[in-house]
Amino acid sequence: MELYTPVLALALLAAGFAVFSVIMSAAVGPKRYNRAKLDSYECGIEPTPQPVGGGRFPVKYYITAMLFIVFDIEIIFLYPWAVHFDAMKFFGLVEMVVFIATVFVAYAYVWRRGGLDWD
Amino acid sequence: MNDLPLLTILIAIPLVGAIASAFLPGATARLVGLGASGAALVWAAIAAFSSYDLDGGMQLIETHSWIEALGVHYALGVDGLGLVMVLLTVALVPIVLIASWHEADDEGNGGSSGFVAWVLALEAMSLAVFTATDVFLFYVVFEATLIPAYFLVGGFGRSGRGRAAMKFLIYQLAGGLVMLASVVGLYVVSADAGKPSFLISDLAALDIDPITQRWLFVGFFVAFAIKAPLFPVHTWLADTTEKATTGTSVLLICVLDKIGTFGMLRFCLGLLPDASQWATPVVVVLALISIVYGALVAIGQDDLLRLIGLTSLSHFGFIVLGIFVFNNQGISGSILYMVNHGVGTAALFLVAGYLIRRRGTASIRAMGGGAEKVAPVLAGMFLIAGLATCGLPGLSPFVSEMLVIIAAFEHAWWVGAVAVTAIVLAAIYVLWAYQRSMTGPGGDFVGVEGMRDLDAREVGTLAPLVLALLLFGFAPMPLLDVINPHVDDIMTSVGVTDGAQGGQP
Amino acid sequence: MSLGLGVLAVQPAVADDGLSAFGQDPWWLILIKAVLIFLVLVLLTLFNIWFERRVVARMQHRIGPNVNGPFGLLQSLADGVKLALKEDIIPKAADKVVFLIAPVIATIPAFVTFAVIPFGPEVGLPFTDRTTPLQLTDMPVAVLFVMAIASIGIYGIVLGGWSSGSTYSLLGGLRSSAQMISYEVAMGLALVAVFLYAGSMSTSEIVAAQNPAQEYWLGVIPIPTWYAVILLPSFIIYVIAMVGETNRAPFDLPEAEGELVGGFHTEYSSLKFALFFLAEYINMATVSALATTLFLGGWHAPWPIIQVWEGADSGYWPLLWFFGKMLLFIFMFIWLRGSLPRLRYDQFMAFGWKRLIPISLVWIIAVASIRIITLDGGIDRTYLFGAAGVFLVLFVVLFFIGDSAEKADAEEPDRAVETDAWAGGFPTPPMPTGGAVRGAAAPLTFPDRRTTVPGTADSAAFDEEK
Amino acid sequence: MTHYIVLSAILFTIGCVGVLVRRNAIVVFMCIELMLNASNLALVTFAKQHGNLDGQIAAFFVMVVAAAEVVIGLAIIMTIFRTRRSASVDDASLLKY
Amino acid sequence: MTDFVKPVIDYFELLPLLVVFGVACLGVVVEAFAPRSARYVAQVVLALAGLIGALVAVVLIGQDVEVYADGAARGILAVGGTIAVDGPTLFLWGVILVLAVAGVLLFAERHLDGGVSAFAGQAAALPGSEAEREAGSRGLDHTEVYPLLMFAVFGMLLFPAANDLLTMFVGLEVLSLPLYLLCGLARRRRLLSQEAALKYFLLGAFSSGFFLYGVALVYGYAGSMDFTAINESVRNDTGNSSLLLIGMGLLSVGLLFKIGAVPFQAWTPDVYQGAPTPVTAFMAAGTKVAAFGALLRLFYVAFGADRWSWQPMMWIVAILTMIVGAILAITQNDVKRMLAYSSVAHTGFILTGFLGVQASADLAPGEVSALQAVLFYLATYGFVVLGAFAIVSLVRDSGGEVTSLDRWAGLGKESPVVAAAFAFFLLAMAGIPLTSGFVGKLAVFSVALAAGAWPVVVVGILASIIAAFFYIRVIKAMYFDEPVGDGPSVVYPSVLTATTIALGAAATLMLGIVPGPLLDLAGLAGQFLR
Repeated sequence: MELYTPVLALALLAAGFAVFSVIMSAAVGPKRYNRAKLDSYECGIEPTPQPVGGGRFPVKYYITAMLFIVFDIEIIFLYPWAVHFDAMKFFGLVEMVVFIATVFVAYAYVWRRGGLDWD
Repeated sequence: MNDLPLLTILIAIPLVGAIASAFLPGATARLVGLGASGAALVWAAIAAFSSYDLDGGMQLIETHSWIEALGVHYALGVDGLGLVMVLLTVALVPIVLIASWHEADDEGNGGSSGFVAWVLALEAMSLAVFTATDVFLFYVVFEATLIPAYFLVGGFGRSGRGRAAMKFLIYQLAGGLVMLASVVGLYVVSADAGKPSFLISDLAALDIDPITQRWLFVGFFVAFAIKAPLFPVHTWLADTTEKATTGTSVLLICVLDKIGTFGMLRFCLGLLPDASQWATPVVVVLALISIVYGALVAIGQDDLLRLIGLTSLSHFGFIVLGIFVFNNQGISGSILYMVNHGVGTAALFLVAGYLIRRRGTASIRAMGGGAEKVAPVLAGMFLIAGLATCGLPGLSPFVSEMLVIIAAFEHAWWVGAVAVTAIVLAAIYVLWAYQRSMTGPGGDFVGVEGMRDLDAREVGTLAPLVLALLLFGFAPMPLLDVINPHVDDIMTSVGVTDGAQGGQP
Repeated sequence: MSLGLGVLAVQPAVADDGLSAFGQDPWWLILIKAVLIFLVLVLLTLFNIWFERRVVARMQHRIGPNVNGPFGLLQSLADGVKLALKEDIIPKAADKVVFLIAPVIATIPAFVTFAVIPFGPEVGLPFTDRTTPLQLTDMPVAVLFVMAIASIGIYGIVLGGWSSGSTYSLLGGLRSSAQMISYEVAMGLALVAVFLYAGSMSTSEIVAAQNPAQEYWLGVIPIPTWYAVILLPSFIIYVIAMVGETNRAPFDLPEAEGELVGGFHTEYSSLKFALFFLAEYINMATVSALATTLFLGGWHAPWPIIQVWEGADSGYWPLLWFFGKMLLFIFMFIWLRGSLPRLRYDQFMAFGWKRLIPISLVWIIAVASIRIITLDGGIDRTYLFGAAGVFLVLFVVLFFIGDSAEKADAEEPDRAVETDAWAGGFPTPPMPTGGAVRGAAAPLTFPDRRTTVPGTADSAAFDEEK
Repeated sequence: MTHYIVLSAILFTIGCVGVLVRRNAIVVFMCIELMLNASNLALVTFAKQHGNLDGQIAAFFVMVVAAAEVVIGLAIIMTIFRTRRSASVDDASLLKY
Repeated sequence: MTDFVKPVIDYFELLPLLVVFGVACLGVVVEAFAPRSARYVAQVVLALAGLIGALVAVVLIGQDVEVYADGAARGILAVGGTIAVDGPTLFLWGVILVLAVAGVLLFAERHLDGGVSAFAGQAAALPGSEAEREAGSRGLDHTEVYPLLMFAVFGMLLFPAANDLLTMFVGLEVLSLPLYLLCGLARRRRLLSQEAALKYFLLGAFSSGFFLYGVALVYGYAGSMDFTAINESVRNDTGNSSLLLIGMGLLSVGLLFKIGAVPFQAWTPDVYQGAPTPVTAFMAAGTKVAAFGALLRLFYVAFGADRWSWQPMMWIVAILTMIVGAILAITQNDVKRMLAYSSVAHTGFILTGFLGVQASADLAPGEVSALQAVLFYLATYGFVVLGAFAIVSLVRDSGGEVTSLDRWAGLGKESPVVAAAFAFFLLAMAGIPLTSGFVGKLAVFSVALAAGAWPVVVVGILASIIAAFFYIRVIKAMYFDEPVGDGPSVVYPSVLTATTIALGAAATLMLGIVPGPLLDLAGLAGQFLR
């Protein structure tokens, strides 16, 4: 655990700084608000009304998120494998090739189905 | 001849006939069906006369392992009880087929070929039930009879039959499932004893402790009581007979319901004697209620078919009473009663069926009488069958009824006394029904098929039945010879001997 | 001064003892280190901003900021103060709480990741007899830690974009998150090869593993040991991914001024905006520091120096090498910004998903195979370099054959368009490719069976079509 | 050690209650993920306690499974959402007894 | 750091798993690279070939397994004890693979709906939108369903074979996840289908969360995931027994959910109704078999020594399941829902068998063991339910399948063969003799009774009676009721569905008349390998 204590120290320091900055900016800056200032910025025209919760956005982003999750997990498995690769030698290689090939199948499918195209 | 699997062939004949007729056009199917049932009759007669030995005990035995993992055998055999039931079955089916010759012509559900096929299937299953000597096999065919019966009731007959069929099947299935518990229980008991088996002979050898016996008994008895039927689980009976064709009713009441009483003898008394004696008081009371209640309700019926159905309730009360009073007269009387009731009620149903077909209604009140003059043969047959039902001396039911009543008195005077009242009530419902439907000035017979007398085919179906009624009324000995050895076997197994040797009329 | 510190230096940290050197510091030392790192990062950011402006200005034949302080070094500080004095606006449409928290969330991880970056070997502290590594802490999963914490930073951006309640912000936030996660995959895959060779995920051990006793070919040419050389593809992928990860040009799509005004921070002003800015520059420093650590031998002196100067790897000198290498990367960032135009978003995503990832996967398998061969002995490293060269060529080829292959990849056109114009016995005019033209007359349709809703009455029509 | 277990139990309970009381499919889904992660915490803690790695390995697998679940769950919720423009589980009520 | 020991992977014994998985991956590749027109045929052939190949492998393995303790158990523990390829596993594998073959046949059916399959042309297209119409009119088809099915089959194979908690969890998820998706892919009534998928998914994920926490707690108790080791701990009563009890409870939540036992049955009717009928058929059959396999192994092998802790709970669950399933089935007016509740009731019956005697020491020679009875029941039930749902897919009107019971009236006249087959399956479910359902029921009741669970058996009998009512109601509607309106029409299927129905009917009849061989096979499977 001692290995993580310094991280905490640094994090607290950073957090202190960030919070301080946020408070400072509120406290120090001038306050001359008007309605136009408080509107969302939209190049000077009347802002488009926003639905609650930020509205909807393209499905593409979801697909990217899903793909990311899949690949990130794959990486999670690659790391311990890589670290201990020297111990596993050929067995490790074969197993990982199988693993990567399996993921590659899904990857190829997504690619062919246009899952990677951003339009 | 003894090397042949006689009973298997006997079961196979109607089964093959059923399958064949299912795929044939109506007219051909009828002929094939009649041929098959006739063949079964002949085959049964040959088998009985050539190979059955009057000494009693299980005969014509066939045993093959069926499901080894469960200790199930395909085992057939007949004893005195089984034989008479088999003969009754094979005798009634051709009669029913002839009687219902045109019955199913205009119906859906496969028409005549469907009807014939189901009837033959029912025959095959019933024969299997009466010959099974393995509990599992018995149970299988016991339940299997329901399917043809269900389609017979639901497929042919008066409107509202679908509901009636469903009621019928639910009742019967419920009973069957309750019995399943006991069947499984028997198996477990035998497994605990070290030899899991379903063979009746193996099971009879078991020494089951009384408490278990009682539980198993309840299971079997409930199923058989529903089948029989016995008060208070009889309510399917009247609905079914009302809606079904009379041919179907004959098969149901005269053959199928006998399985109930047959089962009581075979399983309740045969396998669970202690529990049977334990249950006697309750069963006797139930039987008495059935006798009286059935008769009383029958009196109040307007529907002829319902009336006949309810008389059967009364009669089954007699049969059960005979079985559970535990003496030789009672039991042999009961077995005899099973045969006689089969013959008598069959005749009554068929006659009633002819009458209803002519009048276009089953309501006694709507018939308005008068048929006596137009159709004397019909009326006569009705009268004979009716009187047989109420136990007129000289007709066969009288013998069996007397045997049971004597046995009842022997058991306890009040039991006999209550049973006797049924004779009076029976006279009321038969004669009153006859009076209202046949005698009197008569109305106009317009708008119906036409009130005419019985034709040759119809008389042909009734004649053998009436003859049998008369024959067994005066000379029941041939039957008793077959029955009595079996009765002795049962009494020995139950462990009650009253010394008396068979029932003498 | 620096020479004196060098005298005070004790033995350089020995790598084999694993992480035993860490976790020994007393609380005050931890505090000092933390504060130092904090200060360094803040100062580095100020410096980097100035550096960027100057360099870009030079590239564009301008001078850049040169008024405040020597060479205009204090320009960034002045900007910071100016920002602090600006009006703090929270838009009406914003989700107030999240809007305030977002910059904080973006900032903290940026600082924290530096906790595991090794700046130098174990050194003696002045005025005490205590030794301590020039690194706040280390752990067996240090690199994973960096990636994990860095991902938290993404939340800051996404939440900032979302909570602003403005279309531009939202799109910017989404884009940045999509882009960061896309390139994180490539980055993660690039690191696998490093771990495979180093046999560890601890930063200090990776640094140690890159600097074994030097060997030579023919006694003269040094055999390279830095992973930037022996794992060149990984290095290249990492560098590309790191630019994508930090939202820097040419991958600065989330804040693309031309389309999104300012991206996720459009609505931010005052110090909150400064925090985002700070976070971005620290992240830049972080990925540079990580690249240095993982691929350029960390704080070790570059090759020729150690030959001529034995003490270059001891004492506080490594700080110099470390920051030097790091600034190299920073310069590269600036250089890229100065020279490359911004990518289109679809190009950018396609590059990440369709090029970097498959190449990384293939490369990992190749690396593993090579490793097996070397471990089982018998193969000289010469061959290894040959193989690396082949892969490099392959990499380049793959890089350029992209488009033609991509066309073939597209789903084959749906058959309804070109099939059976005469189905059913009467002609159906084909639709103009690309659909009806806007403003043109409505396309001609015939009320034939094929245009009705399928499945109800026209199953017969289907049969014909089959 | 016990603290971690207690924490994981609390997290699990929060997730569980969340599933039962929340009506938004996404939130329900997040609560389920919370349950999975609570399990992960417990697994890792027990691994530490027993001194073997089974629990940690299990945590890895759980992450994979959770990821797969996220992918599939999001896909399903998305389709429903796109159809009905609402992610409330109460609105999905075509299937009744 | 401990030295790395290369695990022994018994490739031969795992062949069925590997084949199915390989084919699933290959299916994805086909999906990615084959032209659209070729996909359907390629996928179907591939899936069938893979399943049959796996089936052959199962048979080969079955002939060549090690036998322990005089045939009491056989097989090996593969991959370092994580997968048990023993008698029961092989039996279940065989059953699942056969059911899966039938499932593929149903999936491949394109004759019923005017030349397209039962699956949505384009799942991503909004229901009722132009895109959907277009997808429909172009005859698009999701051939992804075959790889998904194969992945589900892979999970089903892994689930009952898992010999440690982690593998079991993975199997559970691999089996569930594709099914969640498949449920949402119906071509007709998309909204219903999507809703079913959502419900199934949310509840399924919820229950797997419970399962997982149970895994964690039991691991905390025993310090190992391995069933044998857990059994050892339970036997020696080391560790904190409250952890064990809670863990056991949570694990059973997950498993009982999958088998659809009360009180975790709520998803069953919705999902069965909403899912495309081929999926329902496959799922109802396969999932139940696999999940019961896992339940048996977990409780017999890992918690066998602690029988007295879980037995009362299972008694109650079995009783409730039977009663609730039977009673709610009566109130249904939709054939699919009715079958769903009936499947709940059947779960109860199988659980009854699960409560039976297992230890071979307590069995008379030749007596049926609980495992044997349950395995047999599962096999028979799988075929029945598959056939029944296959028939449901045939009865249609212009709007797709007709599942409302009223509309089934008069089916016996419209199509006697189909009605007869359906009636036959219903009778088998009701447990009428001469069908496999009867033998199964007899077997489970007898083992439960032998174990002294007579109250459960009594309830079982009662539930059977109630259940008989609604089965017969359907038969009555088909044969004796007058059709409403113009009535349903039966679309005669291609050879694919016909084969499935015939297979189901033949199996049901054969197992009803000569159940001996299969019972012997189940008996031969012996005990679980510990």
